[in-house]
Amino acid sequence: MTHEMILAGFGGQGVMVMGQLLTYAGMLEGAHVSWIPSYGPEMRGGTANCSVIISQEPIGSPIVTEATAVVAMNLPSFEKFESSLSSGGILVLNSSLIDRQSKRDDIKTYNVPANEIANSLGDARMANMVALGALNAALGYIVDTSRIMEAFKKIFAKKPGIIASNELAILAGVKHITG
Amino acid sequence: MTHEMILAGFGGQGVMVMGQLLTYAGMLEGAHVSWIPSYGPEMRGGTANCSVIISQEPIGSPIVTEATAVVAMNLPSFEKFESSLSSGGILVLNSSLIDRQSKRDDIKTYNVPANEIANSLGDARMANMVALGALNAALGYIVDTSRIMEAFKKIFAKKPGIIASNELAILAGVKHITG
Amino acid sequence: MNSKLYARSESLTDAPFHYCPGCQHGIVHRIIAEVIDELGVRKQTIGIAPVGCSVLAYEYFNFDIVQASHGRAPAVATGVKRVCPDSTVFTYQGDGDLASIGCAEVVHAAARGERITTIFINNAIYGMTGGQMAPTTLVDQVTTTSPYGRNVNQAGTPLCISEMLSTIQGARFIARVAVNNPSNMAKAKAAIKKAFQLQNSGEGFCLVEVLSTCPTNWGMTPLEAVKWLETNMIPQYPLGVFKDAGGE
Amino acid sequence: MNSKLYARSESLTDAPFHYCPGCQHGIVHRIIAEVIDELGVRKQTIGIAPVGCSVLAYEYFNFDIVQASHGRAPAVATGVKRVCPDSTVFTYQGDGDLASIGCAEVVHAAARGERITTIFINNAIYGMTGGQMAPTTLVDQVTTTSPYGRNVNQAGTPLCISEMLSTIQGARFIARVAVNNPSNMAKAKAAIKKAFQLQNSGEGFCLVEVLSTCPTNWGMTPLEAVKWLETNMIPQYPLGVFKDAGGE
Amino acid sequence: MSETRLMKGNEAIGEAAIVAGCRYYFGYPITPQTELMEYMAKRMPQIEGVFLQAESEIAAINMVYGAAGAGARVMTSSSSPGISLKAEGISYCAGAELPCVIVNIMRGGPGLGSIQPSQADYFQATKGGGHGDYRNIVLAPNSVQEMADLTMLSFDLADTYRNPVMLLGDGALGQMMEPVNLEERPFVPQEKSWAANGLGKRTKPNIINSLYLKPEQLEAHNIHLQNKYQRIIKQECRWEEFSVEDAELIVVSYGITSRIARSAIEMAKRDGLKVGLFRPISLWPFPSERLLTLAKQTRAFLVTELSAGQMIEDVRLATRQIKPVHFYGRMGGMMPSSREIYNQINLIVREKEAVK
Amino acid sequence: MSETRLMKGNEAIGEAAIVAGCRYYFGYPITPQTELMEYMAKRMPQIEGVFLQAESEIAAINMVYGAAGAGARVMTSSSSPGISLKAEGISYCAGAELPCVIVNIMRGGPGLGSIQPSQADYFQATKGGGHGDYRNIVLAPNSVQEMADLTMLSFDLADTYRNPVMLLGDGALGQMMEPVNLEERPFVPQEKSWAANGLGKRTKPNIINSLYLKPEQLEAHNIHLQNKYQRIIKQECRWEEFSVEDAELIVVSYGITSRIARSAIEMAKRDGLKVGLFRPISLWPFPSERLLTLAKQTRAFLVTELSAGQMIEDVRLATRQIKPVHFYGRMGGMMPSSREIYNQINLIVREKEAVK
Amino acid sequence: MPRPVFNQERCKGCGLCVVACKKNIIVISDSLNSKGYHSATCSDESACIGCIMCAKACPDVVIEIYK
Amino acid sequence: MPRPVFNQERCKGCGLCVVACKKNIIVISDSLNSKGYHSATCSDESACIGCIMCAKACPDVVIEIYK
Ligand SMILES: Cc1ncc(C[n+]2csc(CCOP(=O)(O)OP(=O)(O)O)c2C)c(N)n1
Ligand SMILES: Cc1ncc(C[n+]2csc(CCOP(=O)(O)OP(=O)(O)O)c2C)c(N)n1
Ligand code: SF4
Ligand code: SF4
Ligand code: SF4
Ligand code: SF4
Ligand code: SF4
Ligand code: SF4
Ligand SMILES: [Mg+2]
Ligand SMILES: [Mg+2]
Repeated sequence: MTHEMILAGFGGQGVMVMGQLLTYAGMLEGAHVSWIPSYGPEMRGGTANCSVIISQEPIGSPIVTEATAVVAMNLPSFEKFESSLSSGGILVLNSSLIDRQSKRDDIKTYNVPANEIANSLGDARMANMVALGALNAALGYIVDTSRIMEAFKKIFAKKPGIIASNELAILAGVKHITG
Repeated sequence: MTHEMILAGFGGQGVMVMGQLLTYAGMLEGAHVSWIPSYGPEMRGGTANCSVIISQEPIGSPIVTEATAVVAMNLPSFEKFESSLSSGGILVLNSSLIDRQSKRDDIKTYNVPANEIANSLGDARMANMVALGALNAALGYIVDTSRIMEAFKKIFAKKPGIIASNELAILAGVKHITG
Repeated sequence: MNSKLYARSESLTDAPFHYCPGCQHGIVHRIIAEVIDELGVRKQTIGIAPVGCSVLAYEYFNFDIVQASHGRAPAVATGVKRVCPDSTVFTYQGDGDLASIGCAEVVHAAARGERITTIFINNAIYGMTGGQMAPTTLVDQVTTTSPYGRNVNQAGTPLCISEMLSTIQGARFIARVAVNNPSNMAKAKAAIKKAFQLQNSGEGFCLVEVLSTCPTNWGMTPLEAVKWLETNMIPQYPLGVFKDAGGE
Repeated sequence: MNSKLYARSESLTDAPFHYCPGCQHGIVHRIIAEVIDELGVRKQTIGIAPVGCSVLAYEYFNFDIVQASHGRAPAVATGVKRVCPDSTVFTYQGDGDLASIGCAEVVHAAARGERITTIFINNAIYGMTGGQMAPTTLVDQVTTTSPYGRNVNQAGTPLCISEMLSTIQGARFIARVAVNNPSNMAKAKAAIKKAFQLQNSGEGFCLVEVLSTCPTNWGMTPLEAVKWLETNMIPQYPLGVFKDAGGE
Repeated sequence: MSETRLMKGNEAIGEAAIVAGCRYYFGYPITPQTELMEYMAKRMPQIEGVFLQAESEIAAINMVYGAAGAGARVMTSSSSPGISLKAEGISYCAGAELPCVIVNIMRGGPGLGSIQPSQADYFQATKGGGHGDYRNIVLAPNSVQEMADLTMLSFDLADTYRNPVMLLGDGALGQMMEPVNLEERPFVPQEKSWAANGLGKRTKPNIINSLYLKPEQLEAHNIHLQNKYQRIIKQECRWEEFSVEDAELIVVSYGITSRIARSAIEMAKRDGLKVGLFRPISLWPFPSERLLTLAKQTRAFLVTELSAGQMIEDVRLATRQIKPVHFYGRMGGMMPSSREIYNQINLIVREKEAVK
Repeated sequence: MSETRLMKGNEAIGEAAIVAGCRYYFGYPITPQTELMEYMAKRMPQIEGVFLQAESEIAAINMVYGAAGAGARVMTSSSSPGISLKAEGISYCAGAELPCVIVNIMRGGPGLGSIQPSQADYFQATKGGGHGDYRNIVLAPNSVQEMADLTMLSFDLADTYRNPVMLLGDGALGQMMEPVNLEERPFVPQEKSWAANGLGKRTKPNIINSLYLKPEQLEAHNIHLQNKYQRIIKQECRWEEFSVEDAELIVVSYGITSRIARSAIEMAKRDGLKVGLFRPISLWPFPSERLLTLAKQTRAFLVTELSAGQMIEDVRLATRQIKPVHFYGRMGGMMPSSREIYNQINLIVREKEAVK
Repeated sequence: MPRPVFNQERCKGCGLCVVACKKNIIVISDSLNSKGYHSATCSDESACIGCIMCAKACPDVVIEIYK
Repeated sequence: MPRPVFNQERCKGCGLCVVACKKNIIVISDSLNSKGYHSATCSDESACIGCIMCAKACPDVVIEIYK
């Protein structure tokens, strides 16, 4: 199985770190993984996105063009990447900021009010973690949630104070999907 | 017939101009001609030389390695280019500054006390013109002497005052050969 | 009711700037456009865009633009000006572009007394490439290539371009300005206007250094950035006219 | 009887210089060699040879030499010095090399306060390539690329490197000297010695500009050239110490 | 640190250089390689190495020249336009036979172009962007792990042959993160008796130089260089093959593109097509001999690059064109999908079938 | 001035440029091309043209970029190391499609090398010393007269295709004097509606640029360039042949070396050998098609260059190696004599005889 | 009566106009524009004195002042 | 007694030593050395005061002064 994902949002919404955590978690599970950011002109002020691949096979291009899953944290990202989803793919929408719905009927959409959930946990900046939890759950757990937390601890080794709250955010995202 | 000549001396002895005059004269006679200076490291302070080719056929390399004639205005030039003469070639030596003789017996040497002759005409700087006249005569007049003067007038158009004396120097060189 | 107290300059296109929120590149663009409008030289102006955040200047200015390679805008401007001696030619360059890689080109444009105007945006950092140290980065300032703060022993001290170029005879007018408040903005505009006017009257090389913010790479809000500029940059880079070689 | 009042320095090889008769490059070579001998640092010295008439410096100096590409000697010296921080590293550069193509490199070596010594031979011309205009060529001076005399409107005015570099904080010691007479020669040697001593005690960038003759390309006898230097170059390029940033 | 880490390609180069004993880095920022220099800015002070941001790419390569001349293991990096600026300096390093490592993380050109991945500097890297008859050893990784491995190899080859080595990646390899394992290796600093680092106990000065005023001497030096290059060609060709044995079509591709090609080939193999992959790892020396052998047993080649067609010339030269060499390239920062290449494979194979 | 004059090659280029309407020259001194810039320094002020000695080769090419962008006919010149420094700027000119003429009077390399004649910058000139997929038109004269003629042609081609043109000579051609005839030609300045010279009566600004941030756009621009290059390949191949019709061996050689080769061939023909000469005049586009035709009728080629073997790759590519391609080169400023090449011809022919 | 007009789609919510206005009548709105920025707007046009300070402070030329 | 020793083969006859010698005892000889230069020499060694001015003036390090 190969998961080819695009995670997109405004610069500042934390989509890069979201992708890195997922990639790291995949690596910890022993899968082939790759992460690559868009580093194009849209970086400044505009939208940012990254491609994440987690696969049982060696990875060809790290750049995802036909995605099995897309996370859109804002409207421009939704508009840009909706068409990149392959048939049967999964779309996680940050419904806090996106009031539209996909017109495609060959994909499965999950509306996650990520900002609101994060806000309710005390910090709107954790919306990305909510979305990450939701994505992983929506995909039927590409990685074990505990792996994400392990990755989190590695990447944010210097900020142990934020671990607990982010774990809650991830779990809230999972819960939003699993109900 | 192809004349491939090397004219060599100290920087300042005027071997470049000597070569250019001969080349120009050849051009005026409708021959194929080329002139090329050495522009190597020896330029500064050391010896200078140029290759002149005057030919009835199109010219290949402008750089002469097997010369039909060599003019050596000083000792280092003599030492450097004696061996470049092909068999049967002609060597014009400025005997004012070179007190040696070639040991080769397959060439023909003309000793020309160019500095002394020029001095006797009032200007030691015309030694090159003396040598030029001698060379042309020694080669049985590759060009008509008047062509050299025509060339001289073109090249030194801005210094008409020096024409007459230089003509004398050239003729003195011719005379030294023809006796 | 339809007349305007303040309207967008003709010398600006409609394209929205891509600059980060609060970045003062936009303010300087606006001032340049106003000056060119006021001098009535838009149709004879040729701008030289650098490599840096303002690389896309050609999308924003409503006159001819030549995009130059990194640092070489003064050389490109020289080529343009020699072909179009009656035009108004200016370069717009950042501190990486002008003070680092393009140092020789600006020194020699000044030495030639090249009749061009240079607007030099000193934001003490490489904006476009994501916040590396510039020659103008302050001592101890943290950037991505001076992560422990600019270390004098290792990376030297800030290069004061206006002071340096003022020693050059061919430099006609050199000033350093800031756009951090209305009064400085007025001075900035006056200096820039003068730098263009002198060019148009055939006098030598003119340069206006503008201290500018980079909220993004300084890691500050736009307002914090203005404050930081006032507290840290202006003391290191005093404002004023450094050279005005004219007799007037 | 065999002892010498004046003997060839150990820091010079036996090779005869290729310089033209009367060219002062040779005098400066001699002084540098003497200074290095006197400081006892020959075995730790690494010289950087430029592209210019002194490109063959590696044949004349009796210590390690790195031949650099045209103008980049200060960058090469930086690489060497960073690897060998306890060595004595100097560049020897002409005015084409340092003031023209290598302008950015010397400015930035100074700005970094790079612990190197630069000997800058200003002979107002490109010697090696046969007498073209240098940035330091005087106004109206005839060269092969200013055949009608250096035209201010077209080619600008002489670049005063010592004055310019003195504005840079990282520059520790900047002086301009000449070797046209015994007294100036003594001052030149003192300045060069100081520039090496400061380096060896770990202080910043030091540069000594030496006004020098190029009889060949100036079209003069060696003696005329010395006179011309006195009458024309020294007024344009005043001698003296321009910067001595030390406390002592 | 034999632990597996998730690193960007640019960072992996940096850490690998440090493992290989590199303690001197001189560079100038440019996207998409900047992370490498930023990594060095962080790491070098921690290990008493030297990180220096030069005033320009030209200054950087000349600092490298100086540091290499003084005997150090030294590196610089840049991306396409910055590498062009280094051309003269690289030619000097080659001429003076200075070991050094130059990294080019290629982006779209020509001119300012874009900052997206590209492979359009192949000619520049392998045929010499600078003047004169010289060659860099050019290594082309295709994964973050290989970015690290080939960086270490680069330093060794540079020292072994006293020659510049260029590590040729692209924006995608530089920016992407993959797991990477950086095994500590004992670094034995080589004695460089030729280095200009002060006479010390020597009596004969060491001279670093590429000037030979007499043409006879410069020709002799060039012959010496050419002999060295021949030795390198004999000893240092590197490549990877994938199911070429019975392939009727061999895709030739390097760097990031070779991964995409491999995915495409796997798709084609699932369809039963006989397709293989030949991936040059050393672009210079180019593994020509092996490719000629393969040419004799396959029916055609498909070269795919992120360029208008540059490596294809070396493939044509190597195979003596005894078999058709097809081409598929993307330019300006565009990357082909594996499906695109798969389609190309199909086109060629079907054409062949038609001819049969 | 249709009078025949004796001129140095360097000077002939200068005068020819002026005849062709060039009024802007930016350069930096370097042997062996300096006479060209010195000539311009003298002549330009006489005709109200602009001569400017730039502070460096980099500044010079960027001045050219500016002047060409403003619509002028403009030239720069240098020799090998200086051309390396122009690599980035040339790539920019190509990317922004600016017509300009760049002269390289080659000298020995690599590095500082020497100032003697060489042809070792062939790769740099024809495959692109700079980054990205671009091509210069490269013309290689072999006499002072042709220095002049091809200079004029260069300006026309540059304008016609909006492309940089490189005139590739060597130290010998630059330094030597030969008769040259410079016919005045009426110069009709071309209207360049794209030039950035001030809006004037236009309403839409003209932009000179090589940046295309979106890869789709940069790819489209590259495709546009490649199409142009294909057009140039079709229309602008130039070469000269000498007794190739029945030749059993064809010597391929350009520039100064082709003259020496021709002398050698004439010696060989006097011996009754069937030898011909193929001289590419345009090195890019390389006259491949014609060479392939010749490959079908001759028995072997001998490439001779002042390099370790660079053009030989294009000969191999062109001829698909259906016939053996031999090589004879000199390096570092050495020039072969015609006898040396004659000997090579004999060796090859005799070997062939032996095989017969 | 002077009236500031904000081209809200251009606004990046930097807040520089807010501090520039001596009348304190510029506020950053809650809603996001299509670029994701909270754009500035005038809370009380009637208080505007047409000093154009806001326009001059704005790096994005968002504001025009009508009279 | 001081004595200037000229390495005549190195001398280029530039004349700088001639003007440097306050004792006026250095002259340019008539004969050429192998490089073609008229080399300098001391016309009266006994008059030499060993001031080494000639040696310092010489660009070609031709002169050593023995004591
Ligand atoms: C030759 C070359 N080197 C490096 C770069 C990468 N680069 C782009 S912009 C830039 C620096 C920008 O900084 P600055 O000039 O200060 O402008 P700012 O973005 O701060 O306005 C650099 C190094 C390049 N494009 N070309
Ligand atoms: C890149 C490059 N450009 C140009 C040259 C040619 N060149 C050699 S020396 C020189 C200038 C020498 O003048 P200067 O630095 O003043 O030294 P001088 O000979 O006067 O002592 C030049 C331009 C070169 N070798 N390399
Ligand atoms: S990075 Fe800095 S300089 Fe560039 S646009 Fe953003 S704030 Fe302005
Ligand atoms: S050309 Fe000038 S600088 Fe060079 S050696 Fe001769 S006199 Fe000295
Ligand atoms: S014009 Fe003046 S008063 Fe009106 S909104 Fe702007 S700053 Fe405030
Ligand atoms: S200054 Fe301009 S961009 Fe900033 S908030 Fe005000 S209107 Fe918006
Ligand atoms: S040492 Fe003094 S006195 Fe003696 S020759 Fe030299 S200059 Fe004259
Ligand atoms: S100064 Fe030196 S080179 Fe000149 S004449 Fe005297 S001894 Fe000879
Ligand atoms: Mg900046
Ligand atoms: Mg000089």
